[in-house]
Amino acid sequence: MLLNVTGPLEALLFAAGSEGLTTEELADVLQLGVEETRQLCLELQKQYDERSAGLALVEFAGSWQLVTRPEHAIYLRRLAHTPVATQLSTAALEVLSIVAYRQPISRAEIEDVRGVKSDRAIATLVHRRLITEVGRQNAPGRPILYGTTDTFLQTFGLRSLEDLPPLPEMSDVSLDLSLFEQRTSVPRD
Amino acid sequence: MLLNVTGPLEALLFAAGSEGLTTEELADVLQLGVEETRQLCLELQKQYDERSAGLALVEFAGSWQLVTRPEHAIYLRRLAHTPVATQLSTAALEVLSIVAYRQPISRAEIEDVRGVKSDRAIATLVHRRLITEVGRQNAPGRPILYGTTDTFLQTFGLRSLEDLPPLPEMSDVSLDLSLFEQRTSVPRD
Amino acid sequence: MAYEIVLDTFSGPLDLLLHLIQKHEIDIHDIPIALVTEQYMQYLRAMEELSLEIASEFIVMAATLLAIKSRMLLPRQSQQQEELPDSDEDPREQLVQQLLEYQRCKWAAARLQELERRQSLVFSREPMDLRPYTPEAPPLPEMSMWVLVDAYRALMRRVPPQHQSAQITGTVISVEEMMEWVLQRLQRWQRCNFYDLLPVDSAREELVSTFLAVLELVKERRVVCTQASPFADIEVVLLDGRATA
Repeated sequence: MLLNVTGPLEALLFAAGSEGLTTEELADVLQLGVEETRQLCLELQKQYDERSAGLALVEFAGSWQLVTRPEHAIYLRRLAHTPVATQLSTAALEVLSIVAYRQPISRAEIEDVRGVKSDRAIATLVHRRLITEVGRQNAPGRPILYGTTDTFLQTFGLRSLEDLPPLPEMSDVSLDLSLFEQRTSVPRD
Repeated sequence: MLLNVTGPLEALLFAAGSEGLTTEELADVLQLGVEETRQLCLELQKQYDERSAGLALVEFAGSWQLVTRPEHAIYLRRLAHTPVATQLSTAALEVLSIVAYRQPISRAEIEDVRGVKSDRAIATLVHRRLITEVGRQNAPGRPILYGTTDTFLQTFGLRSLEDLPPLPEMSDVSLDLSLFEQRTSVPRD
Repeated sequence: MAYEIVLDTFSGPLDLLLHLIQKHEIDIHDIPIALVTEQYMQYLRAMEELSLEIASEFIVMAATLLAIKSRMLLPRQSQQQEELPDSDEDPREQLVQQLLEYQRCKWAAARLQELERRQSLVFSREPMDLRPYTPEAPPLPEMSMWVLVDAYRALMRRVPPQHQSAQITGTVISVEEMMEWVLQRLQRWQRCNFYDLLPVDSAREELVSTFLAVLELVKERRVVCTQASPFADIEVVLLDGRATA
């Protein structure tokens, strides 16, 4: 009987990402009792352990979290090392320019400006230490606020953020269109 | 034999998240042949489908991605922070379908089919990165030609443009009219 | 009336026409143009009554329908001495082709909507932070800050200025207003060339409303139109109560 609900449980834990979910949160969403939910988590944990899964369910500080199994670390290390582009993609540059001019800014706000999901570009920029978490927004879910780093200043040859050229007024941008006519093919984000 | 490697594969796909990984990238990290890797992905896909898993393995725009199974959407929506997908207006969907099937295509040509001005709908689609400029028409004024993006494929769960449902013959469409009879109160665009 | 709910959901005149065709279970290849035109005009009038702005495309389509309707009537009118040169072609043909093509577009849009809906049921997760697995993020080569400024400007150009959503709408001249205008002129002139009725530098919309106004006045038997020969200028003649031609 419990088996029927490990599906939804797995889906929830997967989507929750690195924050994880507490037994209470899970119980609430699954509309089960707390003890029942705990049993279900242990059941899913056992399933992962029994088959040669890539994932494991762990409990950290009261939160259940899906993680990769330690024995697969070698593959993740290879993944982390593989595709290292020497250039930033257009998407990453766009996100970086938004963060530079509008920091501190949350992911949702960045996505609002761009009109597209930007988690991949943000992950790239964080990975390259061009942006970093500078605080949390006082809003539901306390979203991360991003700002630029010293690496950013170095990379772009700036002494400080005040060295960033002032932006034209919105209304001026259209007049300058021809200056920026050369378009690159837009990569996916 | 293949079974032993679905663990690492699952771990890799989990780590890549919404970014996804191409068969080639996976093959590289797993140190397997491309065809072997493809088979492995299909094997994992089958495993997910066979047990009542929470996850599914899908291929979008040439990348393999782990996602939650559609039947669990109801639980995921209950998680407070799940973003509400903003639906496209009827007008935007119409323009998008014209671009999808006839790319590259200019604004004037789009408006010819729809019989109505479409600049606003086009702007919305460009902003959401569902379509983009792919060139210029060799005609007076060198009008912009539009095409769909990878974001488009991803948004609609297509592996490639070839996955678009084939258009019916002109004379056959009337049979299907009832399908789009249910009009939503989507604002016009 | 039911119009209010429906009107706003038509994405254009072709959409409205298709709706009428379906509603009356009409064969798209043999459209009873008089009926469809009548229905179409009723919708436009309803829109006017509700003070909804009518996009110029709707008015252009009205003119097209009326033109087709009149061309289909032509051979039966005894005062016309001969048929138009291309009268062997069905005057509805072009419109039918357009409707069929648009129908395919709606079909595809419905499929996309379904795909979008299905896709909105699946959820992904953010990529894992792989930093623990890599000793050091590779440094980027130095870049000019202008790369950044260019990226921002290009972005601003792509992003529609949603917060300044002032809508610029053309002047909408109602057919009624134009009928008044036409009558006023004819009261002075009694008869005149159709083109003289048009305001100077008239926009497409004005031309169309003038055309519709004249057709409406013909229907109400307040003016008649005469044409000396095919393709000659059309003369509009005022009929007042005493002189019914």
